[in-house]
Amino acid sequence: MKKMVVAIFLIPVFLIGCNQEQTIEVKDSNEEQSETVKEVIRNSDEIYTGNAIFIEDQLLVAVQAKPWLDYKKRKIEKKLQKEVEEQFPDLEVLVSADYKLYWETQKLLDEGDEQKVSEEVEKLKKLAKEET
Amino acid sequence: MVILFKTKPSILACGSVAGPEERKSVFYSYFDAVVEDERWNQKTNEQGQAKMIQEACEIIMNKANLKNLDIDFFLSGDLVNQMTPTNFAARELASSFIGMFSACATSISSLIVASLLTELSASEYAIAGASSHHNATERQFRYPINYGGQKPATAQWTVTAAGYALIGKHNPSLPSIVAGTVGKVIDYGEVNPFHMGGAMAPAAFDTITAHLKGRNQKISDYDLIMTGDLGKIGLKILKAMFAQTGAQQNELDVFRDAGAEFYGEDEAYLAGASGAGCSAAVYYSYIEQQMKSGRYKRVLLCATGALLSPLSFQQGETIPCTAHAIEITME
Amino acid sequence: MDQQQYQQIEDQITPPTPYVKNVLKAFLIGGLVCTIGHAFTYFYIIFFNFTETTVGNPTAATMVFIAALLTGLGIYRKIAQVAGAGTAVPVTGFSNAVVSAAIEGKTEGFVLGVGSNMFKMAGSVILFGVASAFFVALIKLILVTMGVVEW
Amino acid sequence: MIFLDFFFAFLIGGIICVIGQLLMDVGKFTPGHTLSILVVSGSIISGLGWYQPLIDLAGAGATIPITSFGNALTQGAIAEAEKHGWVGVLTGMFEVTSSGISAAIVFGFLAALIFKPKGKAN
Repeated sequence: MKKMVVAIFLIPVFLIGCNQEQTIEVKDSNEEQSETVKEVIRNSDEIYTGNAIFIEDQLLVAVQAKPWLDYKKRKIEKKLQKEVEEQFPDLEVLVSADYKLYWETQKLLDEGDEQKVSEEVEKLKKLAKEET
Repeated sequence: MVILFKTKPSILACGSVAGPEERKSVFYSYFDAVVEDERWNQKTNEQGQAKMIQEACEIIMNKANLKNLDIDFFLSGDLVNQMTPTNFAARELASSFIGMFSACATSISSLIVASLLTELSASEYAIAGASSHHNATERQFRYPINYGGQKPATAQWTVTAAGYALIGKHNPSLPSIVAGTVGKVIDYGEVNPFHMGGAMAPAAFDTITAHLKGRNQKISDYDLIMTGDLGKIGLKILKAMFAQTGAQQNELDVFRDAGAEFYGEDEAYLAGASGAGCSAAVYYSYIEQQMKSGRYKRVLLCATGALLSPLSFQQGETIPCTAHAIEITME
Repeated sequence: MDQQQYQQIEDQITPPTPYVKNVLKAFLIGGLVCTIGHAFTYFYIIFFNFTETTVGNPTAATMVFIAALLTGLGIYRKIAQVAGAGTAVPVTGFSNAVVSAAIEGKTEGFVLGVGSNMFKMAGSVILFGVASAFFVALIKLILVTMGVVEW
Repeated sequence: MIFLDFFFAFLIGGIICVIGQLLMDVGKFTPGHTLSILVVSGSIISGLGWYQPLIDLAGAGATIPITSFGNALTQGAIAEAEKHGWVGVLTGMFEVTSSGISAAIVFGFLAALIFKPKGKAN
C-alpha cells in the first residue's frame, strides 16, 4: 500500500515537471485573425490548450488552464476575456475555461456546416451563463 | 449483600433460543433452537424478540412437562424501550410477572429473585432469564443497522438470543443455587459507549470480591467464574484488576467471559458479544449442561450490566454499571 | 482500587486507536469516492448539457443514489467500518445516514417511522448548514454595508 | 493533464476526509459532531470566497465532501443578499437548494419501500 501511495504522489510531480507545448487550434478562414488570437492565448502562461471559433460576428474562445493552476481559472478567464476583447473590439467575445465548452468546441473545429456552428455557439454561450 | 439460599433451589430445566447470526457462535450446538428469520416471521424486530422469549419458555415447559398455568412466576427483562418485548411475551405466558431491568445483568438478577421466591416457598416453578435482539437493541442504543459508523476495537456485537431457566425445589441431581450477591452500582467515569467492557469490569470486580469475602472463599474454590459480556478487552481488564490484588496466574485461569468467547476469534465482532441474551443463552445452555455432565462442581456466574440509556449518553453522563453474581453447585 | 488506579489499568490494556492507519484508510477511500465522483462529472459534461458550474448537482445525486443502494444492501456499513471518515464525510455518508434511518423506521409506518426518523442523524447537518449560511451571509452583508469588503 | 485533474480530485477529497477522521479519532467527536463542524467550516470558507477556487481546482474532490453543502447554502444566501440586501439574507434561505438533500430524501424513501435492515457482521 505504501508503494501505491508514493506512486500516486510521484506521477503528478513528474507530469508537472515536463511542460508540454501549448496546443491552440482556431477555426477561421481569416489567417490574420487566427494568428492574433493564437498570439493572445499563447501569452497566457497558465493555459496549456485552447480552441477559438470565429463565426459571423461571434468569437468563442475555450481554454484549459494547467490543472495545478485551475484554482485561479476564473481570474485567468477574466484576464483573457479582456485581452481578447481589446484585440477584437468589433466581435462579440466569450472566453471560457469550462471543460464543457472546450469539449464542444473541439468537435466544432471540423464541422463544415456554418449554420450548425453558429447554432452550437449560441447554445454554448447560453449554457455558460447558467449558474445552477 | 450476599444472600444464602438454605433450601438450595435447583435449575430444573433450561431453554435457549438464538437468531440466524448466532450460528457462528461457538456455543451454537448447546442452544435448543436456532431460527432462520431474525424477525421470527413477525412484522417487527420487537415482535420477533417477544416470539423468541415465548419460544424459550415453551421449550422449558416441554422439557419439564408443565403447562402455562403451572408457572407461578415469570421474571425477565430485555433492553428495548420499557422492555416491551418481554412484557408482550409475558402477556402470552399468563403467569405472575415482574419485569426486571439490570441491563445485561438481568440474566442473573432475575435468577436471584426467582431463587428467593422459591426459598420462601412462594413459588413452585419460576422462570427466570433475559433476552436481547441485535436489530432492536442496536437501534435503541446506537445507530440504525445499516448506518456506516466506524466502531473501535473495543466495540461489541449485541447478540440475538434468549436464555431462560426454570427454578424449583432442590433436586440433588441438578445444579443448585447456594448463594447470590446483588451488586452495587459502580461508576468509574467511563463515557465511551463503545467500550462497555472497560465500563463494566469494575462492577464485576466489586461484586465478585464482595461475594468471595461474604462467603469466605478464594478464587480457587471455584471451577469457573464466568462473567457475562465484558468482551475480550473487558475480561483482560478484569484479570488485570485481580492480578493487582494478588491473584496468581492459575487463579486467573478460572475466569472466563461469555461475551469474549461467544463468537470465537472472528474479528468482525471486534471485542466479542454483548447483550442480556448473551450471558443468559450461555449460562442457561452451555453452563447448565456442563454442570449436569459433572465437568464443573462449583461455578460463580457474574453477569454485568451497563445502566446507560441513549438519553444519558447524549446528555454527557458517565456509564454506571452493575453486576450480579450467583453461585451454583452440583453435588 | 480507586478510579485513578483503574484508569491506569484500563488505558494499559485497551488497544490504542490506530491513528495513522485510520487516517491513511480515510484518505485513500475518501479520495477514491471523490475520484469516482469526478469521473461522473466528466460523464455528465461530455454526454449531457452540463458545465463545470452546473455539474455538481447531478454528480451529487448520482453518488447519493449509489450510496442509497449500497446502504439498502447492507454493504455501505461494511465499507464504512474500514473507511471511517472516508465514507462518512462525502455526500454518500449523508445519504447513508438518511437512508439507513429511513429503512429502520419502516416498522412504524411511513409517517411516524420513515418520515420522522429520516433526519434523526442527518438533521444536525442540515441545521448547521442552513444556520451557518444565514450567519455568514449576514456577516458579509454587514461588512459590505460598512465598506470593509466587496461582494 | 486529465490525470492531474483526477489527481487533484483525489488529493483534496482525501484531505477533507482526513480532517474528518482526525476530528473523530483525535478530537473524540461523534460522527454527527464531525459532520456538523465540517459543514460550518465549509460555510465559513465559502464566505471568505475560498471555496469556489477549491472546486475549480479539485472538481468533485471539493463538491462531494459534505463541506460543499455549507458552500452551496452560503453561496445561495450571499447571492440573494447581494441582490435584495437585508431581506435577501432571509429569502436566501428559501432560495438555496442542495441536490444532495433532495436526492437523499427521495432515495431514502424509495429504499424504505424496498429494503429491510439486516444485522449481519460479515
